[in-house]
Amino acid sequence: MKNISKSFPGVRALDHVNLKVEKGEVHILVGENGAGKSTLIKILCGLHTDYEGEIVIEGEKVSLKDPHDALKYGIATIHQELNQVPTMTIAENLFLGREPLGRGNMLIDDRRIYKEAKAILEAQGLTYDPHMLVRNLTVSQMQMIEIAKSVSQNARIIIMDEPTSAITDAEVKVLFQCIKRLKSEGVGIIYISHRLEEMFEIGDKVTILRDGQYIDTKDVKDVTRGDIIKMMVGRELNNIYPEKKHKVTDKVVLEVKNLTGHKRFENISFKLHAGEILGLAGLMGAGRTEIARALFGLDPIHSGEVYLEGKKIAIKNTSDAMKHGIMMATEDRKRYGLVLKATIGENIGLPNLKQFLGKSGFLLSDKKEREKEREVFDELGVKAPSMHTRASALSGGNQQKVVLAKWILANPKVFILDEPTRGIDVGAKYEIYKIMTELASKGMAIIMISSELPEVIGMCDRVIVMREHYLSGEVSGEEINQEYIMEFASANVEELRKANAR
Amino acid sequence: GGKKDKATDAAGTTKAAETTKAAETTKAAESKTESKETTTAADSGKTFKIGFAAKGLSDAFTSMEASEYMRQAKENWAGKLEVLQVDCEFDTNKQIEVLENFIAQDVDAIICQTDDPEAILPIVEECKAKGIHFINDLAVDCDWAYEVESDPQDDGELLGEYAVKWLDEKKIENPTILFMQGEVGNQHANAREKYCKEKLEAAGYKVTDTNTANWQRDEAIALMENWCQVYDKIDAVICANDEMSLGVVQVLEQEGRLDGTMVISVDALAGAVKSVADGKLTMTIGKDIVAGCDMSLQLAYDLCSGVDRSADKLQKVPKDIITLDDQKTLQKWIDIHTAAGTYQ
Amino acid sequence: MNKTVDMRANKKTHIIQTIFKKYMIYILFIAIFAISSFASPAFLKVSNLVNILRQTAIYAIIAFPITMLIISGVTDLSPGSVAAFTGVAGIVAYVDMTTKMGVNPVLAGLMAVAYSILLGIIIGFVNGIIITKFKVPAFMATLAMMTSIRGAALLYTGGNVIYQIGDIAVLGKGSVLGIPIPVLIMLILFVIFTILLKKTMYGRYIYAIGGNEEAAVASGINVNKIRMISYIVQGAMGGLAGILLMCRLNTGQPTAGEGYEFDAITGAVLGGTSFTGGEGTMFGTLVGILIVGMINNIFNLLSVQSYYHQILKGVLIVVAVIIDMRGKNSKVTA
Amino acid sequence: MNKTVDMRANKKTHIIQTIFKKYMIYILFIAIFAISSFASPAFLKVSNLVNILRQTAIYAIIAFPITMLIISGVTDLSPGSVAAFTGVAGIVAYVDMTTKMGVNPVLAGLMAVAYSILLGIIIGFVNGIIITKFKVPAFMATLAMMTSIRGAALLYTGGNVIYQIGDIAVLGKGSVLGIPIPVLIMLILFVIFTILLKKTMYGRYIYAIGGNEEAAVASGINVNKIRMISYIVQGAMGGLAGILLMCRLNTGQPTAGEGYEFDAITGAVLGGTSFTGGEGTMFGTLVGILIVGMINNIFNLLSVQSYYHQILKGVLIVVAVIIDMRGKNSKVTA
Ligand SMILES: Nc1ncnc2c1ncn2[C@@H]1O[C@H](COP(=O)(O)OP(=O)(O)OP(=O)(O)O)[C@@H](O)[C@H]1O
Ligand SMILES: Nc1ncnc2c1ncn2[C@@H]1O[C@H](COP(=O)(O)OP(=O)(O)OP(=O)(O)O)[C@@H](O)[C@H]1O
Ligand SMILES: [Mg+2]
Ligand SMILES: [Mg+2]
Repeated sequence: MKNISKSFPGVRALDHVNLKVEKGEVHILVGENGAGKSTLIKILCGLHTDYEGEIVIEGEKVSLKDPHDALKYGIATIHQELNQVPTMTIAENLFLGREPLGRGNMLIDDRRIYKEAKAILEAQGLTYDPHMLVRNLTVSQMQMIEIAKSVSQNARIIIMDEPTSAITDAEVKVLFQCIKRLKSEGVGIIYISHRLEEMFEIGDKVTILRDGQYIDTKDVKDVTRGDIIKMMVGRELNNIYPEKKHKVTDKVVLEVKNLTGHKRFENISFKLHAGEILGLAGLMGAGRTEIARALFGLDPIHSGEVYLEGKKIAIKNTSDAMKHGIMMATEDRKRYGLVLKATIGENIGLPNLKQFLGKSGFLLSDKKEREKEREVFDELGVKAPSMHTRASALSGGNQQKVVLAKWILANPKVFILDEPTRGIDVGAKYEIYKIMTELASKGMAIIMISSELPEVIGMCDRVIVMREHYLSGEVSGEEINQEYIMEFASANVEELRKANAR
Repeated sequence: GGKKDKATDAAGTTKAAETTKAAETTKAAESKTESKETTTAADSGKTFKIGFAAKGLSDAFTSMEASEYMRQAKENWAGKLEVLQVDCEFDTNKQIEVLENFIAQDVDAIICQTDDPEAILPIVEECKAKGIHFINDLAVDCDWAYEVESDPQDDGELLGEYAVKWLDEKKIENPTILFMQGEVGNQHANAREKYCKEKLEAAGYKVTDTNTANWQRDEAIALMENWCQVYDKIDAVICANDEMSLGVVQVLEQEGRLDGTMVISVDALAGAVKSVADGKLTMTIGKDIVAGCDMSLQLAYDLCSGVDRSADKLQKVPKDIITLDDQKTLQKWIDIHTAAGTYQ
Repeated sequence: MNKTVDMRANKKTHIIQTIFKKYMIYILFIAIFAISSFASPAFLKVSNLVNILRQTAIYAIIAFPITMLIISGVTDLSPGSVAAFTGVAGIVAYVDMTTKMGVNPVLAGLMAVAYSILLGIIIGFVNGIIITKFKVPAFMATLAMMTSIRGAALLYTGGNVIYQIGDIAVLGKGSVLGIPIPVLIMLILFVIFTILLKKTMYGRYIYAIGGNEEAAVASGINVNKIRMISYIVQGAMGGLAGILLMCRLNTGQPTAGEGYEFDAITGAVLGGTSFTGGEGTMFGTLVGILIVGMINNIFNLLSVQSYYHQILKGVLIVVAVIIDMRGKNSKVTA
Repeated sequence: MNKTVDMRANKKTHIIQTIFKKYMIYILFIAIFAISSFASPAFLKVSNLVNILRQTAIYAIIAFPITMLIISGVTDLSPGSVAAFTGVAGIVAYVDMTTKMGVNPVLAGLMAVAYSILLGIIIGFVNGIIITKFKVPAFMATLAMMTSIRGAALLYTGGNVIYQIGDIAVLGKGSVLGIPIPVLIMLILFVIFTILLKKTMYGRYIYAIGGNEEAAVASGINVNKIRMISYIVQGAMGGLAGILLMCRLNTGQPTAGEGYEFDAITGAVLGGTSFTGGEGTMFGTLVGILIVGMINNIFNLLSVQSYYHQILKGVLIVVAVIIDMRGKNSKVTA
């Protein structure tokens, strides 16, 4: 790809960017949120057609009209946003757009689809039934299907836009093995990730983008983590985690007793103090999100009690939870976090409208609204032309900041953050961590759910660990380290079940 | 073209056309056409603007009447009357809107195929205040309005009377009488049903089953098909309009049950007249729209030119009973439709 | 250098385009107004303009709440039938009160209006329950309600028309300070709905729900409650429109109001309310409704044959929506 | 221990529930069938059952393609009007060919059918263009088309009904091996549409687009092309339904077919086609259409007064959809 430029209304997303991928090479693409990585690969896979510059594949200059075209040239893509049809089966999804036809070239050969789908899944070490509806899969399972699909397309180039942001370590290993095999088969791979350590594990070359500008392409061997960050962010970043300014108090803000939800978690009890950052760790699918959703009123609670500042409370829906000061930034920001059509200001205001009511107590005051929204907008340093920019035009990191901003303005007593840094670049991560410690130092009680152990270790005062619907252990202070957490996270399920059945 | 010839024909025999016999009404109407010539002579030659609120142009009968108005206006009244035709789409509220718009346009007179006489009453009052002449086809409770009336009560009664006569003649034990309603809630549908049934009941007949096909032929076909399943013997089917009765005839014919069954209805559409001529439909009631339109337009012209017509506050449009037995009337209607180009 | 200039020019045309798109519907309104003025001398007369307002008032009263429903991502096909049922019931109540019970006409009138609105609220409540609790798609639920309530209206009067409705008809025919009462009511409602939509929490939630229902839930909004309120408001306005319609008709007609919902929806969409939800304004709806009203009016004034009228109306709607939609959204919507 | 058992039992009831939900509509069908058989002795007569099929055939012909549209996430409100226009045009063509040009009736009949279908295709094409190229919401585009094409049908005949349509009427009235021709055509189309939807790429893409349009695009599916085809197919079926309708009516009626789209949509939705897109089957639609047909039939046989008929029809639709929807989906849909 040579001299690629692309503008969105009001934004120059790419400005003369070059990218050259060779056979059998894993080319890493890095850059801050909004640097233009996804835009670049959307051009390469035929989703954006109005761009400047040229694309050359094996010496042939091509113009890609649509994704179908791109597939014809052997370009397969794993998109950042999951692209599955939930109402169709796994096999139907795997062959979508390239269904094999039976005799007469008229009718789809479904027998072949299911047979081959099984083989494709097995090749990736997946044991799902290809007849299963994708709707019933978890996010990480869907991601694995997406990977299996692109791998099975016999592509010359495979683009992977943050493929590991939603899968577990075990699955990452499977993926990396697969990448190595593809590499040996001469397939070129473009790999986008904010997890810089992955770059050193599988990358050959790395291209850095910053604010739509092409910075450089280097051999992975020749660079250090620090170099990359400097090129990405434009300045040095010495610390990964901010200093802990906050102090855990004795005041118990939230206490959960024997909480059981429908199917996903059982018999959960823990306490949360003012000024504390409590980590909730565990492998994917352990049921962490479900606990958080139940506390926030998104899912029903089956049994058990919740005490807030010593008083027993009932949470039937999200507005109940909000009234009590329990709030949550969900893990899927596009789906639950933002109204993409609405402006940044409107999104920030959404849970806080009561604060903007004027003297009448009925009508909203524009002035109040603008002032209060502006405050958090500035405080978090959202990078956007104005507060009137639509949320859909923001990059992932900035969207995440908007989500945080709206909850910060709502001033929760208990703030639950589910995967707050998923898909966030290193620079923005640091800022989010800083915001978290600041909030804690003001006495807020925070629960942080994260699948990235380093950040759990780096940020939390105390960590509780889940294993298959049960709480399997708790670590605090010096004990917070990888070994302990992993031990609890992979505890014996049978024993846990017995212990809880008592 | 054909109509014109007939008009001259009729002119020759005008003097004889004095009786109120239905068969003669066309000629009666044309006799007025002649008297029109005299009034025109006395007039300044001014063109009057007439608003014509057509009840609905998507129904065979009402649109037939509307096009008769426009045809006569063009052929007989060119230079004297300018008729603005607007469709009220069978919606009373639309009709009110249309009439309001006529008033805003300062028309000289309004001719209205009335949807609901009481609903337009305030408009008539307004016309009175503004001096806009108002001619309509149902009885409006206001002394300002002139009626060239075609009362649905008459239709209902004629249907009932004919049915009673037919049933009396046939002397059937416990006859199965089916009544197919028009769109329930509609003035004409309700009146036709009510007064027909009154006549039947007065004569001791009971309607076996009543249901609606909403004026529509497709619904009539389905309903009749279903009735055929329920009733092994069907003696009479009375329909609120021709569209439905034609559907009924079609089903009965297909089932081989048309012979000896009375099917009657209202409108005298071309298809219905043909069906009568073919011996299928037993009877249809024809409102003499040629005469009716002429009466209305003449009245409108006279009122606009200041002629005193206060004696004619209420004129009835003659109605014909069209059956195979009365060849003369039948031929008259075949002629009417042939002239209009709708008879095939 | 060259490039910067390019980009600036780009941005400028972009802004012009955006403004053009945003105000297109108003430009269209003015264009139709201007053309109509030339086409018919009667058009610009005050009495004719008042006519247009009077003729659109009832549609607007239905269209205001429907705008909110569409913004929040749902719809309602029942308002026309609801107006018929509630209107007839209100009229019957009025006639009974004044003739049989001897209630003072003014009081009886107020009570009749309240009764119609109350019935509308109950129907809206049932719609809301079916849609929020039983999760029946709004299109189907309200389509079924449209059928059922029409049947109920006919049943209520035994298929007959109610005559001699008495003095309550003044609500449809009377004027205050030269403004017809329905127009006055419509204008008041316009102000109320504008405030409701723009200045209250309820209105904000409407937008949020239409923009992203799940995100709205996750922001602590009780979506079902807001939807219930919306359907209840729609029902209430259906009731108000119903009694006004009957007063205008000077009779209680159980068959009245057919298809009014489509004209109301058309007005809302012409006015820029997005079928994908999350976008729309009351002012846009008012303008949209007036456009439909103007088109009907000028076609009447010019005595355009209704067949052409129908054909042109469809074409105009599509053209107006195309002009309004261009570039707004790139996804095909239902 | 206790808990594992619990969960298993839970799973079992869950499966039963799922099956129950999945086949609910068929259970409902059987229930209505059984009740009707008891309620009226005429119901079970072969001739009556043939009647039901004959009366539903035309609705089904419209409902099959509409099912595909709804699965793919859009809709069409114009088929009723399209049937009127194309049917009338086809009849006029037939009459002209046989009476004026002396074409052999069989040939003329085939040509008339082809002509109706062709006109339908053109209208479908226009719908498709408006929706895919100009991004007008399908509801609005087809609502406008419904209005315009109805006007065109009326204009075509000058508002008159075409009588004496000749032998082509056999298409509506005739039978082959005791099966009415419209029913035969419907059954053939049922097979074709089932194969189209389940066994061809086109059908697969219909599901994909309705399930997740963006995913479909990313998989290289030309969404606009598929949508265009769907609307063209809908138009073609509108044309076929139109000429069959006129043959059944034995006349060319420009006002015929009003509201047929709503019955077709109702049938599809009753049969489990999801308004959120991505789900539905032809068999379900057939069953849904037959349910509506049976209800109409039994109400006639029992001579239920039309008001009650309307009220009950609405209620039944809602109940059927509720039964069918329970637990299927938890989001409120438009
Ligand atoms: N549809 C769009 N409309 C307007 N602007 C857009 C659109 N998509 C992307 N942008 C803008 O283009 C720029 C590049 O976005 P892109 O999604 O390519 O970033 P990215 O590098 O993939 O970021 P992330 O790491 O968060 O995924 C951003 O400034 C973004 O705001
Ligand atoms: N839609 C669904 N249908 C059926 N089972 C589901 C669904 N979603 C999740 N599950 C199951 O529920 C459990 C918890 O799911 P989930 O992956 O969301 O857990 P989690 O602990 O929140 O993980 P993470 O936060 O890392 O995503 C898993 O066993 C998963 O298989
Ligand atoms: Mg990206
Ligand atoms: Mg989770």
